[in-house]
Amino acid sequence: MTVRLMQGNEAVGWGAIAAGCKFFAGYPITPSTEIAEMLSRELPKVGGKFIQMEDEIASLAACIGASVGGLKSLTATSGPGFSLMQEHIGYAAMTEIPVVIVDVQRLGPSTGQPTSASQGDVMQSRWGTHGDHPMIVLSPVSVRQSFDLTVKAFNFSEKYRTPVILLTDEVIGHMREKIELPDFDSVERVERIATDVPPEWYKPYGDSLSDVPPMANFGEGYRYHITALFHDVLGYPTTRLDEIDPWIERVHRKIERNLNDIILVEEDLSENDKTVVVTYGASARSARHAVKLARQRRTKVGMVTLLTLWPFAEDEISRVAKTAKRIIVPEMNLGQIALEVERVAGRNKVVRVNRANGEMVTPQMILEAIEDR
Amino acid sequence: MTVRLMQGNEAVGWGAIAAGCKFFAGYPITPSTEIAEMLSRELPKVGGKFIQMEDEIASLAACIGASVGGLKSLTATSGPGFSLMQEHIGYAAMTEIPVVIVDVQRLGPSTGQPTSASQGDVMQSRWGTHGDHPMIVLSPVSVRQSFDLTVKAFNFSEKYRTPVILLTDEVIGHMREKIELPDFDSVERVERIATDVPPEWYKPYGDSLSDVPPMANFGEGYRYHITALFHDVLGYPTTRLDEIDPWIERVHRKIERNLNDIILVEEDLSENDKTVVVTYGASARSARHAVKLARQRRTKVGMVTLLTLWPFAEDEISRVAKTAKRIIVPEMNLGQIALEVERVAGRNKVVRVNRANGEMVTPQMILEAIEDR
Amino acid sequence: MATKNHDNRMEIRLAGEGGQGMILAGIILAEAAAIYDNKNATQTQSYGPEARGGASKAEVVIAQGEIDHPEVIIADVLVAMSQEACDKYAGNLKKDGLLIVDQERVGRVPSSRAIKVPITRLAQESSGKSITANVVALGVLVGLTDVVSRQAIIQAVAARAPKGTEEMNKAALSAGFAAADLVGKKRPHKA
Amino acid sequence: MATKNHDNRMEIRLAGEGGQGMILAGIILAEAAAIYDNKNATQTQSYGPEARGGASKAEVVIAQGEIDHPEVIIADVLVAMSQEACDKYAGNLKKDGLLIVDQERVGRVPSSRAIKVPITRLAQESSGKSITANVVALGVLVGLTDVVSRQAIIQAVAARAPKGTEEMNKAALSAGFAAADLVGKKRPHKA
Amino acid sequence: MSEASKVEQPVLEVKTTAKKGPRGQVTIFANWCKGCGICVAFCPTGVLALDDDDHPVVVYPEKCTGCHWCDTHCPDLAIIVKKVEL
Amino acid sequence: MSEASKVEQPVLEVKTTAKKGPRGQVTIFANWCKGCGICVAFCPTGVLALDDDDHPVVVYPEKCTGCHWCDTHCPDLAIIVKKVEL
Amino acid sequence: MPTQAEHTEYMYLRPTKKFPNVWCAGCGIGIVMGALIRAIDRIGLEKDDVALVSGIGCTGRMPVYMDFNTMHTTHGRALAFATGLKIARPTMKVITIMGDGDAIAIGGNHFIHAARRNIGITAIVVNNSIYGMTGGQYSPTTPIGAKAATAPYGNIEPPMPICELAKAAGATFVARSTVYHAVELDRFIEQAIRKNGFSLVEAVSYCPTTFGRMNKLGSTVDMMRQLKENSVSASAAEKLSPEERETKIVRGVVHDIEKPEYTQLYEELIQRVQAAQAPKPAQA
Amino acid sequence: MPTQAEHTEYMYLRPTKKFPNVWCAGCGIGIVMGALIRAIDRIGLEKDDVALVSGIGCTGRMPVYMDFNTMHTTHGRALAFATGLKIARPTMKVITIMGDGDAIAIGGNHFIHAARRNIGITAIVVNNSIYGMTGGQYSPTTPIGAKAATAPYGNIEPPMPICELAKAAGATFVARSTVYHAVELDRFIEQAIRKNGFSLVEAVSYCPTTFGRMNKLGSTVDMMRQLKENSVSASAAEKLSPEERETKIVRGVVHDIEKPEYTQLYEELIQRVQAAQAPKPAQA
Ligand SMILES: Cc1ncc(C[n+]2csc(CCOP(=O)(O)OP(=O)(O)O)c2C)c(N)n1
Ligand SMILES: Cc1ncc(C[n+]2csc(CCOP(=O)(O)OP(=O)(O)O)c2C)c(N)n1
Ligand code: SF4
Ligand code: SF4
Ligand code: SF4
Ligand code: SF4
Ligand code: SF4
Ligand code: SF4
Ligand SMILES: [Mg+2]
Ligand SMILES: [Mg+2]
Repeated sequence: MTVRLMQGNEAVGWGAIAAGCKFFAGYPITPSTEIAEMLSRELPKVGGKFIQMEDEIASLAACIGASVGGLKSLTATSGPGFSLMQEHIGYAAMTEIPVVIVDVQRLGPSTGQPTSASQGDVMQSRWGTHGDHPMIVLSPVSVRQSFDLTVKAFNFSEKYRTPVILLTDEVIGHMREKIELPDFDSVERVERIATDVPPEWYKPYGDSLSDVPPMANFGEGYRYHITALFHDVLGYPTTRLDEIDPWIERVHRKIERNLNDIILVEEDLSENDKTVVVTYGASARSARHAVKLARQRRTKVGMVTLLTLWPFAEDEISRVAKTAKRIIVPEMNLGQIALEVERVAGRNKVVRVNRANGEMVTPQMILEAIEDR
Repeated sequence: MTVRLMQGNEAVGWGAIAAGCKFFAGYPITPSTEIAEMLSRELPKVGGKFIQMEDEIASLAACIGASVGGLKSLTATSGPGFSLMQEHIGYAAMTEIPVVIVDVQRLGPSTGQPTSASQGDVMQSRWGTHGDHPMIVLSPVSVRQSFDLTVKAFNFSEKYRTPVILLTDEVIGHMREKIELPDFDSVERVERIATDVPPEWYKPYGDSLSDVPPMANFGEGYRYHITALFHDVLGYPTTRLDEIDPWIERVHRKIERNLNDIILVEEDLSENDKTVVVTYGASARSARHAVKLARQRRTKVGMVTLLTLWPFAEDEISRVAKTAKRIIVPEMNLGQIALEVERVAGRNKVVRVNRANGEMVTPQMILEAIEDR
Repeated sequence: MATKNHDNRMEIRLAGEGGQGMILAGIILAEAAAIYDNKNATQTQSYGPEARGGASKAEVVIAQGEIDHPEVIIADVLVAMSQEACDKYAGNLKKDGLLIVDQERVGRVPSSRAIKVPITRLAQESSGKSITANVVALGVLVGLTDVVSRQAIIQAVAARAPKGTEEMNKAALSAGFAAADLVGKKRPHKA
Repeated sequence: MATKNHDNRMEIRLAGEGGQGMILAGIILAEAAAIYDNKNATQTQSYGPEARGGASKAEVVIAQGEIDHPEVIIADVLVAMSQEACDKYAGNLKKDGLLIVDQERVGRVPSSRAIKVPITRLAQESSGKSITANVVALGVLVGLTDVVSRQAIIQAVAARAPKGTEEMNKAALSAGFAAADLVGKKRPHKA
Repeated sequence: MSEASKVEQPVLEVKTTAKKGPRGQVTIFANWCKGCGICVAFCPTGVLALDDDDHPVVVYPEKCTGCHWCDTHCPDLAIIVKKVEL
Repeated sequence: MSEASKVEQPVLEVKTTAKKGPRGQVTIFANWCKGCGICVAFCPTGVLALDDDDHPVVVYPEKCTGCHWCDTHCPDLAIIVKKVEL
Repeated sequence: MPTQAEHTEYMYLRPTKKFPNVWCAGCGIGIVMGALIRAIDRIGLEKDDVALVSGIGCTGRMPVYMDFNTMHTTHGRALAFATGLKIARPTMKVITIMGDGDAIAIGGNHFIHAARRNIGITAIVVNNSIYGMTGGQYSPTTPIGAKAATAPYGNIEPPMPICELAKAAGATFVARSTVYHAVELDRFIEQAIRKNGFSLVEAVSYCPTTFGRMNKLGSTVDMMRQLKENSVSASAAEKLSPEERETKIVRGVVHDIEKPEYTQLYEELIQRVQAAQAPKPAQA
Repeated sequence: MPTQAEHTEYMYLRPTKKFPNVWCAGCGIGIVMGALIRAIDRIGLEKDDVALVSGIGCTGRMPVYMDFNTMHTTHGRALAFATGLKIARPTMKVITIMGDGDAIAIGGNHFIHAARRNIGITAIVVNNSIYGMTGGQYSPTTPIGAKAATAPYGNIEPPMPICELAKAAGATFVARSTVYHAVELDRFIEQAIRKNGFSLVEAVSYCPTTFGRMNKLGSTVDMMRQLKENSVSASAAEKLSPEERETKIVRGVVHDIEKPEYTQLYEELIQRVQAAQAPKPAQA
């Protein structure tokens, strides 16, 4: 493919197409709408389907329904719509139906400032719905990564039968950058695990050697039941503790046992960095800038970029914390991932650099934190 | 008043009446419905109004609308409905409109197990809506506290112009306990601060010596604008950083400067407790039981019961962590407040005791953790 | 778990099928303790797996002092009004705990020490309505254990009886007391 | 902040009113750099406070190497197409940065070194349409600075010109180049 | 599948003037029956009655016209009526 | 406040056969006007025209009938018409 | 003696899901289930080609018993889930099963928009005028004056006319019957499923456990009798005075028109787009 | 020369909120604002007794300019907020200002339920057939075949008839006009505000910036002209064939009935309950 200048949001759309997405349901909202707009144009070309639903609740519902029907499905939204989607994020987690949700973060709370950027939904992406369940959340740093991580999001969602959130932001979503899209046929695509037993034997929620049971699509001969009540291996409602406990354990295990696969970080560390910047999303751009400047000034500083925000890179940050004396966490919010860094690395080591007014954290702010010993 | 046996949910209803609540809008959901039912019966008697809305989104919206009209307002729900309310929790925070939201936690995620108990919404109550804003969340341990903390919730919400969440659970909500309701006239009631300037001078979002500007009710001569866009002191939309930044700072300050007032904890500590149980809600009942048993066995153990979950009792737990070697955190979830305890006290000190299948953490489980040195 | 209970904690479980009024019985028992005997009491409940019908269970904890854990940890007394309830909960009864079953509904009992009373039949006979079985059960329970005073349970039943059913419920309660007296006092051993 | 920029980083800000096409100009400039000059480029933008109209601003960062922070930190070049834009952004220009203004729309300039070009008038004169002012501005900018090659901007403008407007836009660009040549090369000093 | 069908107002085939002998054979599955009594109350020919336990029993099998009211209305699918060809 | 009022189909008072002299006095507030041209296009008597800058100006004040079309339709409340009593 | 296995309805029940069902004795929801099965059986659909999608409520528990592709979603959102499923599988018969609260209270918006789009889904609303599952709070179809757990002094909100709402929003087939008229009901459901477009059947039912008890309406049998007595067929209704008609449940097909179905239009759109994209064949 | 301060409309604008407004040149929303002010002025309401509640969208920006009690809520929920406010202040005239997306897409459920309850709120829907604020995506009122940012191949979804929906759901006053017919519009708004019950005015408008541009409908002036030409009064519509009528915007009062208003019924309920509670006076 040729070199192009492209917005992050558009790259998400192409990532979806490359991953095999065939369904998009959404409701327009700034600053995510370009994703819907490009897919309304591109999906029919590949035989996919686009629908604008009556609201965000219905949008995610339709995506889950389409996924059950066998189509890889995407929705995209921003803060207010993301809040409305919380109930169905939990539904997808509970019923283990693959679906990808993009949240292009804008300045909140509430209506806030629709055209301004933010990283204010980091904690919400993990904890926004009621009850306990694991969640995979990816966050791109560039337009190219918007493409790559969208593909990853689909792959994780199919591989682990789980909703996956792509948490991007207004800066990355609206920014134009040079990108050379790969040949889509060369992109690694994970398809959901099909069952190989006859219908009478099929257990939609169990009986698999791995923690991820094969998923049959509706209409393909495997008639089964889906419910977000606690259910047994056949999918039927249950109140038996000996059926509830294994479900909870398995659903956590399927993520926890695969942290190596799921947790994506970029480390730019040298052996005894006393100062390390832990960063993600748009702020990582400023952080890189600051780190390069600091290094030009011969300040030793390391950097860890989290591409997977959740599950949190506990091991990686623990490791960094062993040698680092100061960990700088710049965020376009009032300190969210910093909470986890503090938890894992110790509160006294963490230096928060926050800006929550819609503007990017500047390299200067981070540089000052790096050099302020 | 006479001694009665009463459910926690009913006590919440009486607490609302005692606090001067005159409006309830809600949508039925197990295990919260008793609150709606009792208020549909009791509110008209005191000239208050009850309405069942078409869903939970509308319920909280109606409460906010009624609050703007001058009525203290309440809604009550559980997990699925609480997820749907997230957008409007952010709205109330952004517009600084007092309102009280009760979440009677049930087992999630998703539909989960409607009649089973849980403490699974602790993180959601803090982080469920998009964007950054502070949040006050109270959690009762008994039927009597269901009454008392409901009154507190109303008082905080009026005093600080903020939504307040009463996070109770199926155990406390449905449990019947002996209670002697106080004379409602003797209950401390905080009313919203009225403005004392003439209408032309009124600034709904600023110009007050305290961080909480006086709030005028619609229809009383102060015509002003309310929006959840970032707004200036008059309430008009703004994109100016020099108006956004002060708003963010003030809204955080109004909570942060008043932590002494807002953070309610019960400490049962002696000087050199090496083991301390940090607990809240229904689990606190089991914890107390276990602590008493342990003390009977001459095991030294302290206990801190958090009545205010958010803002988190950082100072109190820091203080405890100075002497305690082990902090035990029992929860009916997979570890939520434990994250904060770990962050504040250090990860290595914290022993989590979790149960997320709808059953209470047993005293036995906690006792084992206490005695397992 | 060891039940060195604080303050003479008594844990009672009332279990049966939906519609037998076991939850109401639990409430009345707790009210007897809390309001009329001036003790402390907590009452909790659980519903069957499905929306309607199925198993139903009430738990009452009674103590002189404060009650912390509000649910039954290991029961001092189990009243089982159905075979399913008996099968399910008999295991969670103290070694020296008291098991009361409705003789005609519970065929198999796990221990010969179980007290069998034809509760539903007594209800029918005493009050003319089998739906007062829950009140008969309370009579048997209180008659055998004194978890609350007889006076307290009489008052509590009277206070809860719908208009016009006062006499009927009183008769049922008395029938329960009488049955208990017949069996002879047999209080569970308290630690 | 100090702008010891990596890899010859150039920061350009194009500002004006909604409807003047400054964002499109930014995109074209970035495309010239990224696609035709094979450098790296990022383009960002912001809208005015209100839904429609008001101020509008595009930022382009161009560098040989990777671009980290994608927004202008302190501009090397500012093109201001309105007085408001000039007032607002002139302060965020390097000491030796280049300020280009539309002579007829910007009366007050903060420094005598500002380059005044009658951009909108040149658009009207060269192409017959004042809406090509953004392309004229690109011509002036590139003509004066070589942030991208003339060849690249010619290709980029051509690629973006709607069918039937190719000639018009080409003329506008040439008019910009010509104006720049007239002013004389005056590149901002690079660190 | 998409052809529109006409609106037919169905007519229940209830003929209470029974011909000789039964035309339907009724079976009640006690394990599914919840004893609501609907079948008993509405059987046009009084085939069924409630027993002491409030469960339906077939008391006049010969009166059954095979009208299918009972099995069509049993909320628990606990009755089967088989047409008996005469 | 709650009395129901009848449905009246309003009739625009547009009489293009102008009497002598204006019956309306038109003022345009340039600071509010966005130059959409609606007033110019629809003024029944051609009182207004767009200037070079695409802003409306009163070119034939004497033709104004005071019909209020323009100020009723200006989306920016940028025109005022005053009836002039003759 | 016949065995249950010979029962038509039984052929469509899940062998792995145990009866008796969750509903209270005599609850009308089970009658609707029977009617639905008979309708599907008469049409002769393959089980694999049928999906049942429900929301939360007593009614929402219906699909689990039946041997189709079944999905119990969230409260009020069945039609939104069903919309995605139908678009993914246009040839599948997608049927939503909803309570009155589910369909019209929290789900009202999805209801009117599914109707507007005329997407080929059949919606069956079991209208018992109450929130059954949560214990009898008033619903948007509770009659004025009726008591409910949250209307202890009698409901003051006018009920929503479900069929008229669907019609106004754009549904192409709309019918109403009651569980007393189970045969009529299955005919209407059959017609609805056969319809190529959004179709609605309102099945008027009752809830003895909550609504019946709170309004002292007697036993299940009494409530069945009330359905019989309080309803009239559309043709009979025409002969009534408007005031009389107001008090009656009018049974019949309310609306039946032809209009292009959504998923078919979308398939056409795809073909159109793909055709425009295809390289033009070289001229002969 | 007259000053702006003499303008009737100006008397109702906020002295502290600066004009010009946010809307694009020629946008019809401003015309509706003028009509609303004239209606309120004619009725002679006190400013303190009027509340304007809007959702999110270009239309939602209207209240901020006007000197009443004004509340800009969330997208789609204006009527739910307004319901609480109206119940808290039954004597206040509560008016909601919503776009078509706001009122009928995400807000459709609150719309039908406010209508069903017949709560005394006036809903003004500015129907420009598009999501203006987010840049021209299709809305539930976009005509079939029209292009939109998310319908690049033409919209395939039938539009929702707003007035008919409100009527079916229970509104007591329903009318439709266009921004070209600004005088008629203010008359309808006046009638709607005077109504004691839920009243709706659909103000058909246009969005030159998005819908107009994408569908090549010309300038603002052209779009105004289209409104003039494509609409007919209700009486004129009766003379058209059904096919002709289909293509027209029919202006007029669609529905106007009397029915008890919700907040009044609730006040009566309170009186009833409190009377029953009051200790009976000793017998004389
Ligand atoms: C978001 C959400 N809100 C509320 C509930 C609680 N809830 C469960 S079922 C139900 C209503 C049931 O009424 P209906 O839909 O009429 O069904 P029925 O039980 O009467 O068949 C409610 C309110 C829920 N599960 N989810
Ligand atoms: C929950 C939520 N979803 C989406 C949006 C984004 N949004 C803002 S306005 C709007 C639609 C505007 O259309 P309409 O209501 O017709 O008003 P108009 O701008 O056309 O006047 C949308 C989708 C939002 N603010 N909140
Ligand atoms: S209708 Fe069915 S459930 Fe009811 S009594 Fe008859 S067989 Fe039993
Ligand atoms: S089929 Fe059933 S209802 Fe009909 S006559 Fe026989 S038993 Fe009675
Ligand atoms: S209608 Fe108003 S805004 Fe438009 S040109 Fe005329 S005065 Fe200006
Ligand atoms: S009032 Fe306005 S529209 Fe009417 S004639 Fe005068 S200028 Fe023209
Ligand atoms: S509660 Fe009502 S609706 Fe639910 S199963 Fe029982 S009778 Fe049926
Ligand atoms: S975008 Fe459209 S609706 Fe919004 S202000 Fe501009 S013209 Fe009006
Ligand atoms: Mg119902
Ligand atoms: Mg619109």
